Amino acid sequence: MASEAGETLNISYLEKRDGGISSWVFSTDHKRVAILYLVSVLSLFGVGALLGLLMRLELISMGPTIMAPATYNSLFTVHGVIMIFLFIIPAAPGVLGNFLLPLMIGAKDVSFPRLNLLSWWFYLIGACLAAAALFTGGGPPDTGWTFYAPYSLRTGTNVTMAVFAVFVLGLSSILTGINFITTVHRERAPSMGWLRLPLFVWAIYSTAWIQILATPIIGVTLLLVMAERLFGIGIFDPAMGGDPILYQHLFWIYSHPAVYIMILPSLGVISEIFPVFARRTIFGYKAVAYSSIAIAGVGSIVWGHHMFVSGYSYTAGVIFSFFTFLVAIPSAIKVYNWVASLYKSSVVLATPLLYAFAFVFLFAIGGFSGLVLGALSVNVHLHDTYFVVAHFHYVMFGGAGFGFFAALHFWFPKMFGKMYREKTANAALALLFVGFNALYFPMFILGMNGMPRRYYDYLPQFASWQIVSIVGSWIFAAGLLLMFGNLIYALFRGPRAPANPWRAATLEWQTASPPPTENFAVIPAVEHGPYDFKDIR
Amino acid sequence: MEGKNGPIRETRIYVYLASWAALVGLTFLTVWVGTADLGGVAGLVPFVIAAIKALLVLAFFMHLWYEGWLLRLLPALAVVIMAAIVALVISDVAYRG
Amino acid sequence: MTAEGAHRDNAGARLGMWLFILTEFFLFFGAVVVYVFLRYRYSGAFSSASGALDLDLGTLNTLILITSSLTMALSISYLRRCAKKAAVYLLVLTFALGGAFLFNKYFEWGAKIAAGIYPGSSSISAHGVGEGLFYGLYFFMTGLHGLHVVAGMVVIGVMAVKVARGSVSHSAPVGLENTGLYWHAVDVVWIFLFPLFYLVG
Amino acid sequence: MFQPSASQIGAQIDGAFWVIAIMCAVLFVSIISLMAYFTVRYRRGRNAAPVDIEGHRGLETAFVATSVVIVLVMFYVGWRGYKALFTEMPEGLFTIKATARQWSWSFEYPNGAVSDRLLIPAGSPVRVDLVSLDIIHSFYVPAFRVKQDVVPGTMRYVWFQSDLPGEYDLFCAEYCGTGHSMMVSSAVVMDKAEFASWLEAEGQEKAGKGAGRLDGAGVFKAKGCSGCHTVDGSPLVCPTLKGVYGARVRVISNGAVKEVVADEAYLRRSIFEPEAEVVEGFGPIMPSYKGNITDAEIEALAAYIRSLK
Ligand code: HEA
Ligand code: HEA
Ligand code: HEC
Ligand code: CUA
Ligand SMILES: [Cu+2]
Repeated sequence: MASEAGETLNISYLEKRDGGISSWVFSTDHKRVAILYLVSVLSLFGVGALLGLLMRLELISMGPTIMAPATYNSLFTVHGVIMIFLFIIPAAPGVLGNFLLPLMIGAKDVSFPRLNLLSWWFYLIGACLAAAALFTGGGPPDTGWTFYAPYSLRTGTNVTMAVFAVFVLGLSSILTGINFITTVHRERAPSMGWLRLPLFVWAIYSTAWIQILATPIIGVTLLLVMAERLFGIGIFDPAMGGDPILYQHLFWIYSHPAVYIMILPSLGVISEIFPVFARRTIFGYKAVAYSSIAIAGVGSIVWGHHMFVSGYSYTAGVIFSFFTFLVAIPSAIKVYNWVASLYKSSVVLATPLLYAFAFVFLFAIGGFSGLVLGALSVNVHLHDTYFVVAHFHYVMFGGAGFGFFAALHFWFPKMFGKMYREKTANAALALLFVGFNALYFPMFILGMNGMPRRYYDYLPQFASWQIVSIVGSWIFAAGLLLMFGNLIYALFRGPRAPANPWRAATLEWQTASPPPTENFAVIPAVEHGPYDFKDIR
Repeated sequence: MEGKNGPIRETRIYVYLASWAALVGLTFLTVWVGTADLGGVAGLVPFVIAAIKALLVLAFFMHLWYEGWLLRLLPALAVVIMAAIVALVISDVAYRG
Repeated sequence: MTAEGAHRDNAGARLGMWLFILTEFFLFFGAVVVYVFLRYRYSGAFSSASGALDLDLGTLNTLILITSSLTMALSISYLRRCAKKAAVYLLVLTFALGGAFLFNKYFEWGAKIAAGIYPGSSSISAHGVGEGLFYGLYFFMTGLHGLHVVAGMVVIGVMAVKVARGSVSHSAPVGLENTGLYWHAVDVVWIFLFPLFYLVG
Repeated sequence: MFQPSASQIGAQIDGAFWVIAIMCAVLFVSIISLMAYFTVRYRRGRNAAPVDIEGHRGLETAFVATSVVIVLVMFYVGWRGYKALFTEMPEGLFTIKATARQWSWSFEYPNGAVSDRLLIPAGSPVRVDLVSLDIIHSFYVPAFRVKQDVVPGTMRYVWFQSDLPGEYDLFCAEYCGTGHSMMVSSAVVMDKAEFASWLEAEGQEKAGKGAGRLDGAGVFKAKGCSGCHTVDGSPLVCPTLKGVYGARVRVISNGAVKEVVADEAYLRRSIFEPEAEVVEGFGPIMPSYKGNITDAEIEALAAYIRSLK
């Protein structure tokens, strides 16, 4: 028995050979499910990014450039739906959560491995339905990713199927959430107390709560939209006495918390990276851990800040603005504590840390612009302008996206057992960083000058900044290609990575790279906190 | 710590029967209250009764009475969040000018 | 210890089930938000529309579901005591009560539809906007609940077979216990739907 | 960086913006420079022996406390202008009714004058009542810093005062379908006297026309037909109306394709029940004008469309 176990342990989860593709798409191994997510999520990111590039290209000159207005409208709708529901929401839990959570808490797998696989299948079905929506019915939806009623009830495009696709993706997200909460409660290694959990686990745990508590609301909202379109029950339709603002409430009750589904895991990633490369413990572990819960909690009562000019009540506006400002505080705590963790440290400037720095820079700009938008009277001017577009690309891409890239560079050696070229990765980061700011910073200025979003065409005064932004998108594209190229090259040609290349202290580094199917030979004993580097300085 | 592993403690059959009887009784009560004209806050009474009935089901049929803190916390958490959301939505409808 | 089923975590399974039930509650809660919002605006229309629903049938259905919860709970009790046969009979009874509930609903809906009260009908606008919305929501929420009853019945049917075959037994009752939890949750939802629609002042 | 504000509330909103933006900028610069400083000061080569500082209660409390103060200031600063916009509108303002539809605006004055641009007098506050005929649009004049969604089924309003004569862009800021980016008009602030004479002339013209014959081209603009239909032969999302009259048109009616002759009755049907016969190749998005258009206006439109050869 012992020798047999020893033998399987030499075989990594990647190499375990038992029958081609079906050993992947029907695998219940959390690490394989994570790779399934990685491949599907990145493919869809590629598609969404290409659409973004096309949109930019259309705006290179005034008037029609390369497409008709209806095409442009479908483009930003599909871009938004892909980036939100098919890329950034599933990316962090699906890839990082699945791969790391059991490893980090010293478990063999998640609590419900088969459910886990099922949630990937739901993801796949949702993606297929979304793709089908482009070619059936009245063609690709043109409502914006927000599906605002009553336009979404009237348009002839295939909103019904797109909405159903999002519903199925919601199911996938819920199953992941249920799995992770149960896993954190039930599968921790015996000596893994709550306050020894890595901060990424805290972040994923909080995320999972949002996933299960908020997602059902969008589920029922989308069912209502379908019922409206199919049977005309009238709830959101002013012509029948319904209220379109009610739709907005329901949509944002989910979709604001959803932005924290996107960002929380990335905040967790950064909380892992900082101490490892500062070679010292994190400053204020408890504050960082509990602030994740606080973001999840307060984040569920601020949704109305998307509706300041929707025509809802003045009272509601004031209350929602107030809570919106409160929710910035837990984020602030995290940023302060990261910076404080560099004090009296011993900084190793490795690639993951550089990506983490970029994250802090971009997320702070994004977060601060969120505060500007949260201020009532300022929002009246800036709502639905390019300022908002800039804000959410900074937080979603500069924040959540760069956090994901940082995570890829941090855990790449663990996931694939290969090392990438740090120099190339750093060069890619430089391109990404410059490109990103050139691409999105001009949008702040456009917005301040009143350029509305979702505009196929624009007035002459906006032209120059649009051009800067478009050139930025090309620099950015070059950076992305270089970054992914470097990683893909390393996947096949990179040198072998050791078990613990960064000399980190969390459990996932205590097993081989890549980890064996069983994760650990014996369930590890946890003798110290996650950021105790005393023995491995 | 958070709920014992293994099967939970046995619920006596008479507890089930008593809960059932209470639920039936409350159903008739709520119909009576709902159709009688009590005025004032009467509109809320059926919901108070519904909450009591739900608690009975949760506590005995669903065994929460015998569970650890974590599972008992869940419905409480749900109620708090739901109340907050409803309050915020009402802060809109009730004050539309 | 390597095989997947080798370690069985009952408390984990229960926690997972409870989390799932929580999401079900929030699903219906979303519709309740709609209800609260619209009732606030159309309180008069809501109460007059509610008056037109069949209270007797609604009450009967409430009693049926409550009773089915009892038979469900008893079935688990008997299974625990190794009374396999009684457990199966009680499951069949639960299934039948679920069927009776749907049967009544079918008649209730049928009567409304025959009277021209359904979303998109030509005569519903004659009832005024508030009432139209009330019925729209009524059909949506009871329909969604009905789907959950159907799903519950399917699972109960499967469980009855599994208990009869012995793959769910007194030593491994988790499957049945979780089915029970789900069924009771469907009952709890109805306990709230009943006053929401049938007992509006 | 801002286009200068041309309204009174605009100045206040810009003020709030800069207060918040500068607070953010200061925080941002301090955080980033501190991060950079620590990175350089404590880099591996210079400080090989890190110290494990687990936290500092006083410092952490101070972080939270100052953050709370900062965000509360921001909240308050932002609130003031919103309060002015939504609760401090003076009574009895000069009121203009703005009607939004896919994809055009029209503005109606108390004396019956109608315009597709918003003309207002400088130096006195005006109120604009907002109604939508179809879906949600949003009234947005960046130079005034005001925006308000126009929600069908209810009436919303905005109010503002501009002291700076000039012509400013007016946008639809809520996505409303294919023509969203074309739903652009302008707000013209006029000298008071100039405005008064324009208003009077326009009102009289309208009254005079009401008695006599309507100008079809005017109705075509005022009713928003021009928001969708061109008259120069280039179809956009909607068929062009050039040369329609008398032509044979393939339409889809109850799911079946048939051919009809575009006579006056057809025009009428198109305007009253556009969804009954939908021109092949186009979506059923034209709103019904039933109850929203007079017989005289229809006749004027028909004459106008007939003239579009
Ligand atoms: C990852 C996603 C993400 C994240 C994390 C956030 C975070 C925040 N967002 Fe954002 N937001 C979006 C995604 C996100 N948002 C999207 C997608 C939209 C548009 C949707 C659409 O309409 O299509 C949007 C729109 C949006 C609006 C509506 C704009 C409009 O349409 O009018 C508002 C308004 O309040 C807002 C506010 C905020 C605030 C206050 C935060 C805060 O949580 C930010 C907190 C962070 C910081 C404050 C920075 C870090 C802190 C420090 C550096 C320390 C110092 C700080 C202090 C002392 C305060 N967001
Ligand atoms: C995570 C979310 C995310 C991300 C990453 C992006 C990425 C990009 N987005 Fe964004 N965007 C949204 C989410 C996101 N977007 C949302 C939610 C909306 C709102 C939609 C709505 O209004 O409804 C929006 C809207 C939006 C608009 C506004 C449209 C309008 O209002 O008129 C624009 C305009 O330029 C834009 C541009 C871009 C660009 C240029 C990128 C670029 O960063 C893309 C960069 C990509 C490339 C440069 C391509 C090259 C790279 C590859 C092909 C990668 C190869 C892939 C692999 C190897 C895997 N997006
Ligand atoms: C929201 C956009 C919109 C507006 C506003 C609009 N229309 Fe249309 N109209 C359409 C579309 C789309 C069609 C083609 C589909 C159809 O027949 O319904 C159409 C079709 C027509 C036709 C038939 C054209 C043909 O080629 O046979 C006529 C005539 C017409 N409209 C007249 C008008 C008039 C007059 C007005 C204003 C009073 C008006 N429309 C306003 C969108 C619009
Ligand atoms: Cu009207 Cu956008
Ligand atoms: Cu938000």
